[in-house]
Amino acid sequence: MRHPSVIARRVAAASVSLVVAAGAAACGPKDNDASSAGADSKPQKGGTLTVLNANPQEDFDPARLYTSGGGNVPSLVFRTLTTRNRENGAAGAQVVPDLATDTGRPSKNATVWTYTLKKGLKYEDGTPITSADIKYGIERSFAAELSGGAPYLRDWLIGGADYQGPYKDKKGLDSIETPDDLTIVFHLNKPEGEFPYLATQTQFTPVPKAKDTGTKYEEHPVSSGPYKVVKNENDGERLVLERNTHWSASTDAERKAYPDKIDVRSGLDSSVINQRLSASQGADAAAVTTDTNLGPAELAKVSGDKALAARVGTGHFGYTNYLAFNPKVKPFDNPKVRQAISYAVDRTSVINAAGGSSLAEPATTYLPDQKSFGYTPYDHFPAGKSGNPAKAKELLKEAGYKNGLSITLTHSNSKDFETSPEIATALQDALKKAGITVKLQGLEDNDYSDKIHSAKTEPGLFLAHWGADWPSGGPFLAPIFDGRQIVKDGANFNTGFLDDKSVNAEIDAINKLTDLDQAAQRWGALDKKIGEQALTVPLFHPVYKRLYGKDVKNIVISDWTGVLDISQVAVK
Amino acid sequence: MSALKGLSGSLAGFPGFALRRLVGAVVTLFAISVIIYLVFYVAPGDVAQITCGPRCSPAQVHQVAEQLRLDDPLYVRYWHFLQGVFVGQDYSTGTSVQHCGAPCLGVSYQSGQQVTQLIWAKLPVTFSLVLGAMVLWLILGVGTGVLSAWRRGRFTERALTAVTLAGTATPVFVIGLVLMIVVCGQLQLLPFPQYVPFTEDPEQWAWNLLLPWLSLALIESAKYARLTRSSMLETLAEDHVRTFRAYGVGERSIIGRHALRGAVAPVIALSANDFGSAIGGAVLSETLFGLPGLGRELVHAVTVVDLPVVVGMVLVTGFFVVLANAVADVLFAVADRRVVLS
Amino acid sequence: MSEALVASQAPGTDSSVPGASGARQFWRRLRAQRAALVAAGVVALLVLIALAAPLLTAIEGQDPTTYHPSLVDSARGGVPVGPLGGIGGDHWLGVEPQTGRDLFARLVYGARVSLGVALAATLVQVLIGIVVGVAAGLGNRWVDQLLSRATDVIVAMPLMIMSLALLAIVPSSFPRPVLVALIIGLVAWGSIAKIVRAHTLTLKELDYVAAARLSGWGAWRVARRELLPALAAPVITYAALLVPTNITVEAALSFLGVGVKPPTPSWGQMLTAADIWYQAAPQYLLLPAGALFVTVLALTVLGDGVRTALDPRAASRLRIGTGRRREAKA
Amino acid sequence: MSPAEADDGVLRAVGDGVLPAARNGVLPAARNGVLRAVGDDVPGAVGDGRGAGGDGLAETGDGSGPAAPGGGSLVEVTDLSVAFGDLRAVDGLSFRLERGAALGLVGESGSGKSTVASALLALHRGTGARVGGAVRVAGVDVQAASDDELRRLRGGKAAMVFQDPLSSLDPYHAVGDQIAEVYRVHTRASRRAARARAVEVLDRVGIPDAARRARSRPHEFSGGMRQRTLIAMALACRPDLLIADEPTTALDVTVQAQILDLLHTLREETGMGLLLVTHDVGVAAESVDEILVMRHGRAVEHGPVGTVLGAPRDTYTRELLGAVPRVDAPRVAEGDVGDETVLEAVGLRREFGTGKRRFAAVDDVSLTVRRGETLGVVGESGSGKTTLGRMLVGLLEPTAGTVRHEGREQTGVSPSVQMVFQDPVSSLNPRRSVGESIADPLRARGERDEGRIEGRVRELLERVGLDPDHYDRYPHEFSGGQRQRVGIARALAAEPRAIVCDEPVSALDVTTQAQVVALLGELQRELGLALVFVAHDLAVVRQVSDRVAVMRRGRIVEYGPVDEVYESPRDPYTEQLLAAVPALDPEVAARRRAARGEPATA
Repeated sequence: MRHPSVIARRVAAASVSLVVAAGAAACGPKDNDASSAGADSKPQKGGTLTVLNANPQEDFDPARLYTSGGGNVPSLVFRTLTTRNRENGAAGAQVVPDLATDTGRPSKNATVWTYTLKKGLKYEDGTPITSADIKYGIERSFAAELSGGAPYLRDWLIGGADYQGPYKDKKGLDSIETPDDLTIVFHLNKPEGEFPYLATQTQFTPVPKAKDTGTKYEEHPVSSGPYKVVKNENDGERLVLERNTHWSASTDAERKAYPDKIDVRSGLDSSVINQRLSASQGADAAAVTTDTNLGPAELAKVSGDKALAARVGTGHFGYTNYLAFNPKVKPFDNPKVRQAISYAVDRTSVINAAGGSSLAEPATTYLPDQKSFGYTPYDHFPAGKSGNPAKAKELLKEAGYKNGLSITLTHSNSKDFETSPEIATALQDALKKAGITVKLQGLEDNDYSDKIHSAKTEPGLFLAHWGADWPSGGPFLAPIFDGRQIVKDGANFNTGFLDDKSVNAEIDAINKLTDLDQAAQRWGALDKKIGEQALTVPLFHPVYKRLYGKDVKNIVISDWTGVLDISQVAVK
Repeated sequence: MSALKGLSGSLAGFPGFALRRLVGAVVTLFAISVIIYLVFYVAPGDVAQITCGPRCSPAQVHQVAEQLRLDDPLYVRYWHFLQGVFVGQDYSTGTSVQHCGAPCLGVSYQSGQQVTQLIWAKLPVTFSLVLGAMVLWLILGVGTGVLSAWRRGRFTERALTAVTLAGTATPVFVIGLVLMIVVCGQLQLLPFPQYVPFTEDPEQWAWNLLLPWLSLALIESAKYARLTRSSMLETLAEDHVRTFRAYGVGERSIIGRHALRGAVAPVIALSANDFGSAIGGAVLSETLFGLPGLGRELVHAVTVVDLPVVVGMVLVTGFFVVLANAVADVLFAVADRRVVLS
Repeated sequence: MSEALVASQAPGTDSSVPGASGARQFWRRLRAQRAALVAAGVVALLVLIALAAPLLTAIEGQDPTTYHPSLVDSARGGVPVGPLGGIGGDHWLGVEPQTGRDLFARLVYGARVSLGVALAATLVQVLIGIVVGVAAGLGNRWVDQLLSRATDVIVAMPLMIMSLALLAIVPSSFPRPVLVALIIGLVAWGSIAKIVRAHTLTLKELDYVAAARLSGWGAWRVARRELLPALAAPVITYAALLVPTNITVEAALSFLGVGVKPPTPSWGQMLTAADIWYQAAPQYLLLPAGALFVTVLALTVLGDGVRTALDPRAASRLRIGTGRRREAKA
Repeated sequence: MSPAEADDGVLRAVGDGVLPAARNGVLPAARNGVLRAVGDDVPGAVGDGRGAGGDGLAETGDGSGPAAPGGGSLVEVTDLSVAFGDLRAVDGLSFRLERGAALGLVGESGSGKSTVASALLALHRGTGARVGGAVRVAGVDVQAASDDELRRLRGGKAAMVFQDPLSSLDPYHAVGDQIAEVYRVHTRASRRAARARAVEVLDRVGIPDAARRARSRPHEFSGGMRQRTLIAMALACRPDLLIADEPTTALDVTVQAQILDLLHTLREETGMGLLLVTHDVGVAAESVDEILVMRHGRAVEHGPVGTVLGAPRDTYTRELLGAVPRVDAPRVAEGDVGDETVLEAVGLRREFGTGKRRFAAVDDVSLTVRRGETLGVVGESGSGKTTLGRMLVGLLEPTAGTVRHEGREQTGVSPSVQMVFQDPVSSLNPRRSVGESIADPLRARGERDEGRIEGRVRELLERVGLDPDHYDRYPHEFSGGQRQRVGIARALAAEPRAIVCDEPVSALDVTTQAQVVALLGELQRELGLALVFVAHDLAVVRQVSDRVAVMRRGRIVEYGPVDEVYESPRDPYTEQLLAAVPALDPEVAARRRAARGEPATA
């Protein structure tokens, strides 16, 4: 997607949404045309892979990164206890062991998780990786200086809520035990069957205490992965990674590490990135991007060019764009009004505004339409392709708004094509047909984030989006619909203020399950049930379409991240 | 009488001038920093929340706020900033305490880096962009201006006027993008711009920046063409040109030696000024061409409410604007020695 | 802007420009310039188009905000269906990619915003510039110092920061085009203030101003009656050249994301959205770019014409003088 | 703008940094003033005598002048007419100038005299002016000459010296280079030879230390030195003819005398012909053999200088000569001087600039003016007389000292002391009708009755000799003299006890001058006004004043009854000033030139 303004682009990354931050994810295409691209010749080691990105790798400290599955570029340097499966499509949404020998051994009703490290793991300087280093790495992420990661460790580990990190609290976190150099045990305050997913995040990267330089660590983090940082300029704008000779492929089944060198150049305008990838000249022939989609304009051009179209990788990342209601604000306290709006939306024009049917798919469920999320199709308030204004009017009449209704839709002013004015305008146009007059309230991005995530200032109707911290219903539903996660004096994500005992109980029940397939099914069913309350109007799921250079081979796109995994890419 | 010889004449008042300008600059920069503190005080965006990350708990946000001293009253924070500027300040990286020597503009909330270091990293980029573009636009602009003053009233002049106006009328993000698509993408004459430090490879430095330079020059040269032309025409109407005509000096010599000389002072003054404002206004082109300069960094810092970086960057760009203005006046006085600095 | 630049860019004025008959002379001098006349015609036409936007779109049968999803190819990123971006009887200039909104309607409504913002911003600049410039020119040393410093601060403040400041202070319900005009006006009054100050300093030494003081009038009255009318010529001249600049600044603000917001169409915002469509839907870029170009060109030529008409020296620039006339005709 | 005005307004302009604006002519006043201010920094430059050198010329004199080929006159103008649009600036003029002779073209503004000078070098070519008749200069048919021939003529055979020496030199190049450039155009000499020639001629015109000063730029020279430089440029190519267009108008009287002496000497030594264009009959009398009086583009009288000045035949010539104020003629009408002191200055001092550039424009000046009395204040540029005038009316605050109106200390302006300004153009707001301007003091006094105001204004207009029906007209519709009358009417409207006249007639032609002076005298007698008459022109001051104060560098050097000061000056500076005033009688002029020359060569 095109973000013409740096502001918009940066804020999109920095603000609430999620994961997309910091060179996130990779996952496989459904219709896997991409894997065939590199099939004609076997991928070889060697060469330099160029990464052309819009967003600099500003945070390169494993404690500060907020990634889904360990990120794309960071995952070349940081190994974690577990990691995402580097396979195409749905298989890529599974969690697999990385530093550990398995994905974790639960006990005591999934409140205690034990991991054993593989033997012979080394840092870039040849020193061995120990379980204490992993513990230290996690502890640092609690330091205020190194904030930024996901909230789960704080919420799940016993004593996590009060721990202030190793700089202030030398004693450490008792709920992580390291009985020996290869074993690490986590004690959680409640059952969490999805702990193996969490262990893919960069906070589970080993950090040698002796090498820790606090906020300066990100300038040269110590590598445990196949590449080490040899250059980090301008706050992550230019990164050069070279082979870490102490990394051994025999301990790492996931990362292929074909290129000898990775050259990351970021801070580029998105249209320039796509121009360069399509021109595919010189070093750009061996270039990929991990954060820039094809924009609608470029898509129009690419779709007419077969050679170019063959160099597009398509993927899906668990992500939903939706309209959110605040039922405390009139008239959205009336379910009929919320339903009427659900009927009235025109998903076709919304999708066009978001870049067209190739870049967005209509959504009627809150959960992404992927198996790992336990996708259970439903459409409680069928609006068809372009809205059902008649039904909406009927409902409004029932709700007492015979002569139509006037409401305000709050959106962000940044041009992210997600919560941006373009989408809001499309909705405004559609709701007009149902006799609903929409007044647009565009806020500057920081203002927008402040307002929609504060229980005190949350507007009645606004555009929002949510993405997956890992491919499961848990991190998708719990923060938004778990009544115990309503935050009164801080960032609140339960924007519908839903505090339903049965929903809360079901969330607890699913968290106890360690069979992730079974859990997925139950998440899907819960989503369908919550959907009846019409607290959100799902609009669309984005589709990732990314160009890569003509010499790039071995394209792997998993459903976990939706973009090509650069640990698999070869340029020879 | 001899005190008036040569340069010393026009620069006779220089020490006093420099002192007054220096005091003025300090006052200006001081005022700018106060304004920015006030603006950020009222601006939306919870700094601690943004710095901490979206999913931080209120307790964590509070810790971050405490660590960044965000809970202090505004005047205390500003005083702290001033202390940094004049005596330096200490800051913690978590594992150790670092000293940021005066003039210390603080430490970035986001990256924990010293702002002065950030500025030193970005400055060469912006300088490269602006300086190169300036050379080009001076050549293009003054050349066009001379030509149209010479061929005044004829077709050449009208054609040149139209072309230069076309430059003025087009925003850089349109010219730049179209040029990039055509020249770099389709014709592949130039590489897509990326910043190569001059110290690393001067040739690549220039080669990579050529397109941004050209785009900026196309837009800016119009102004210079117009200024050169009108200054020259004005000089041509002056009495001393009449003198040389009355002494049989040819038109070519009058244009080249006398009229053009009259245009030098205003052109120099304008370019010094433009240099200052281009340093501050490079954000558009830096964004478009993906050059990691001051302007882009500033915009980013604004969006993430990274106050120390914003203050630092604005002070630096402001400093260049103020400096450039003073330099413009000095150069003007040097170029036009009838002028006295004050 | 440095003092030197103020000086070298300050348009010439002549205290001998006659007043009441000045308007008549002004028109006579303006009429003598063909290019300026054509430009004035173009500007008048543009203003007319902007004013008549609802009428024109009514004739076309379209409006600038209605989506036409059926006119764009959703699978191809929303590129308009049909040749030349969907140009036809229904949509005279085709439709906008992605949304299918009518481009003609957006272009003529965009003229309203672009011209309106530019003119309003110029007005703000001129008002602040005159107040500050005159006050600095007439005030004592301290007033002058204070105002000159304030001007320096404004000049040295980046556009972004000023925009942010205003966006922060002004509630979001405030009409955006007005806000954009204010932002431009409040950011860029520095140079006009400096020019006005320079003129004021010169003018206040003029004998007729001294004579007015001797008449017993207070400073305010002298400023209003004697100074302000004399400032009109330089201010109008400079302002005429500010308008086209402000149009491009509006576009730049849109590019930075602090300009006029959708669905309100403005040329700058159209340009910003359209630049990536340069290859897939060229008319989408060419229309606002062409409109902007014609407008800026016309306004600049007109501005030059106004300057020439107000500055008699420009008119006689190419004649050989035979010495400044020392003796007045008896 | 007369040299006199430069002193204060200008320096302020410099201080405020508007200065560069002057280049682009933000205002003509600033433009002149500023440049002057810079140049006048040269202390003592005004007074420096001319160098003794003459040796350089011995050789150059041989090669030029009479040796030129071809017989006939140096200049032959036959039935010349020049028209700009509808205006016929020159209309059927014919005259000749023989080799080595000197002709003065004399006339008031608008007489077409400068146009004739330009026509001799065809400077109107390509400007749209229509030129008829025949002009031959040094054997070249100027009308028919090709551009190349014309270029050879210009500077080579006939060289021109312009009125304003500062603006006539390129401010950006060293004076030596400028002369060398001209020399090379005509001689193909080497750069080095051209520079040597430049130094040579600069030395010849009396620039001290010419080799070094050749590297200076014009603004580093005083006004007199600049004019010498222009003359040097003219000499460079050894022309047969020197055309001098008002060469001394912008100069102080003492400097004027030096320049005229220089022209005289050069002409004697080189034998070149001189065509002198001037409005000042005295200047012509000092310098030429023959005079041609012009009016409305035609010749009204032509003859030897002694005859024309001594026994003019034409009525206009007589009128012109009659109007010229004489420095040796005592005051005609004595005023009725009362005893009461109307205006008094005690120890006035005014400083400008800060720091090192601080200087006192007026330094410890005390004077008194009584009812019905005229006090003349005379001085050269930079003497502080204008600053003094402005302090007297309260437009400028004195740094020290006090101004008293009828014995009471006064700060700021007061209706009882008014001012008449020098420049009739800039002293009236061009945007307001003259009636409005005159009504200002009435309204400011609180008069609200429109009928009474208009009645009073009409009365005043009539009183100063203007048609009361011109109430609604704008300044540009009036001539310079009429505007000055409007200015007087405005001053009178305030019912003042005293009027300070700051160079009230220096911008006017002599005939107009006489009328305005007469009007002021009448008004004074009628209303018992006290007048302070500030002027650089010694003759005018003598004509109007009861007492006179001579100023130099901010101080009064001599102060007393006018006849005493003029007839037996005690201060040497006063003496020097008086000696420099051009005399109308060529013989007297020659005597005085000799007298002036002696101390300089001695």
